[in-house]
Amino acid sequence: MANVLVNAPKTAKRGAVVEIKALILHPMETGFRPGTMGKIIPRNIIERFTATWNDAEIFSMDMSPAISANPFVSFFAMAAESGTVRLRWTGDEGLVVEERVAIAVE
Amino acid sequence: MKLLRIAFGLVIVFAASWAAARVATDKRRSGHQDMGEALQKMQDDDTANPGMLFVQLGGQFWAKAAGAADKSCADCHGSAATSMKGVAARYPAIPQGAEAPLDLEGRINLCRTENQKAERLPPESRELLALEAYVAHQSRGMPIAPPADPRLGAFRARGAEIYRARQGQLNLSCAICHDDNAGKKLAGVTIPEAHPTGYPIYRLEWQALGSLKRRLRNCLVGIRAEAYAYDAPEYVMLELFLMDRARGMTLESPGVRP
Amino acid sequence: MRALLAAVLAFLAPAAAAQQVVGDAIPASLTGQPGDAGRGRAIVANRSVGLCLLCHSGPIAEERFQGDLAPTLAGAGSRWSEGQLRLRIVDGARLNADTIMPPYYRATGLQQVARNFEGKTILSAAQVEDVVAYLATLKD
Amino acid sequence: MDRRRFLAGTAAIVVLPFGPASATPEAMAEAIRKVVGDAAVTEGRVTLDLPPLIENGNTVPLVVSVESPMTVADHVKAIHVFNEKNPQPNVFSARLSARNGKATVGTRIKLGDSQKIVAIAETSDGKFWSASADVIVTLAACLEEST
Repeated sequence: MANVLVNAPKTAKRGAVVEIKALILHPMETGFRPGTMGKIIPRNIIERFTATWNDAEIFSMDMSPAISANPFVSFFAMAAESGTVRLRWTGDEGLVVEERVAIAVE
Repeated sequence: MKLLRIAFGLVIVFAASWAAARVATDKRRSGHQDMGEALQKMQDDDTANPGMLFVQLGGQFWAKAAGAADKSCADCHGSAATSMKGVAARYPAIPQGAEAPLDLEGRINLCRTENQKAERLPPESRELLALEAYVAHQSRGMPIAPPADPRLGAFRARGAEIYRARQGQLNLSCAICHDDNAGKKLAGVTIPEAHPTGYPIYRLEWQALGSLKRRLRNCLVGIRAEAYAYDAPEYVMLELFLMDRARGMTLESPGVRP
Repeated sequence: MRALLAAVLAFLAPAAAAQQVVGDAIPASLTGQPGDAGRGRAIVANRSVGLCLLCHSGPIAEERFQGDLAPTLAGAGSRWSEGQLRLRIVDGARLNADTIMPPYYRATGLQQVARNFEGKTILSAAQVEDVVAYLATLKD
Repeated sequence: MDRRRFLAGTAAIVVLPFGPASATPEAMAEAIRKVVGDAAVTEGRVTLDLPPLIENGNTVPLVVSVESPMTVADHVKAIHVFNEKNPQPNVFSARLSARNGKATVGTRIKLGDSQKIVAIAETSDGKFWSASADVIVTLAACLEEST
């Protein structure tokens, strides 16, 4: 069960700068850590987070194993027109998680 | 009816002022107060508190049918916002028809086996923690209020005994650190007063949500004592004592702790 | 009665001769040999062997975040003789039943000890001597 | 490595967010060079907000803000964060544009030990700006065994 928490305003004034915050449940296993019996736990991280607003990319972040477990990302966006913000996390073990939020611009 | 409402209003006002007066003289500290500003903010902002991921997940499990009875929690309990409000603030308690107290996770598992006809959820499993977080979250902001059930007394007294007993190769008790030396530094870490105000907690050390039981096991391992089995009654008795010791303090679940 | 005797003997056996308490001290080395102050310093500094700096502070500058539950180790060698230090490390409870100082060289009379530490002392006799030797060098 | 051992002595391997491998100030400098090339990096315009002392290195909140009008003509294109002691010097690289309105990015990072963190911003005119901060990670005391 993919589990994400996205916080963005439902409405915004045209031209306003709004904050978008996102949390995702993910271990961000570094690949440097020995587990039980001293065997290295294989790396399993989110490599990339992208955000689009009506399909135009507005933000991206390449992540390293130094990003904490259950990654948190916050960034800002200019509310130019009403539409859908699509957040996408991709990474190891074929991970693809997507979440959409609608923001109405008045 | 109107009179009743006024009376009720007055009771609320009195209760609030009584609580405020109590808080003013209450020297007890939640672990929240011992954290740096950055971690306090992480807990206080629902959109930044990683424990909220589990609360959300718990809400999904709450609505999902399980077991041979094919029933969800919601099928019997309806909206948790009303049916579960205050429950975490008064647990552990003795369920109807039972003899011994159960903690919240024990109560959830009892519901699974009795009503859902489902398997018990394993200790520290994601589903159990998520459900526990979801239920506990419904009592956030409420004062911890252990029930007056006189049958709990003996269990609570045993919990107090365990709390004060020296244990392990290091021959320390819970009380030595968390009563006698709380606020001092163990290595670089401020020793908290050990009030279970935020469980289940998102502990940064764990990088995950965990139960009070897990935390108690950490302490036992720290003093090189043999941790009780996961289903041992000692944890429930300790929790009964600790919740009584924290009576009146505000429930913060899901808490964030280092 | 025999069981009690056996238990008493078991308690005394490992270092019966060496743990002779005189006043508030154990004057003789537990091993019959003097300890090594250099090794003792390393034990004190190590948070999973000596554990000392979790509760005490001490003049070990490279170890940050020292504890403040117990008195500083600085000057310990001026305050106590080697024999006094030895008893306080071996089993401080013999001087003060309420002490929070763990018994570093006693494996009996403890409750609920973790299986992997059962029957073992926190430090070996030789390690206790090394720590005594190091603390004795900490003069004001 | 010794720094974060624990009371019961069994958790040294689990406590560290990373194993014994470690980046160095040189590796960080090299990673920065890969991003900025031969361009000069000027200190300023960037604010790196990190708690100076954190109780646990597993989750250290960090916010990078860059002074910029964030217009099409003049905006921040990228924000990169580096560290000197984790196994790898790169922490993250974020891409921004005028669409962001505000050049502020927040996340949480792992720090295996107390160390210096560097943030570098690339502006649309091809210039690089930076800020750095030192974070002290408190040593943990009572931790759990490996489970």
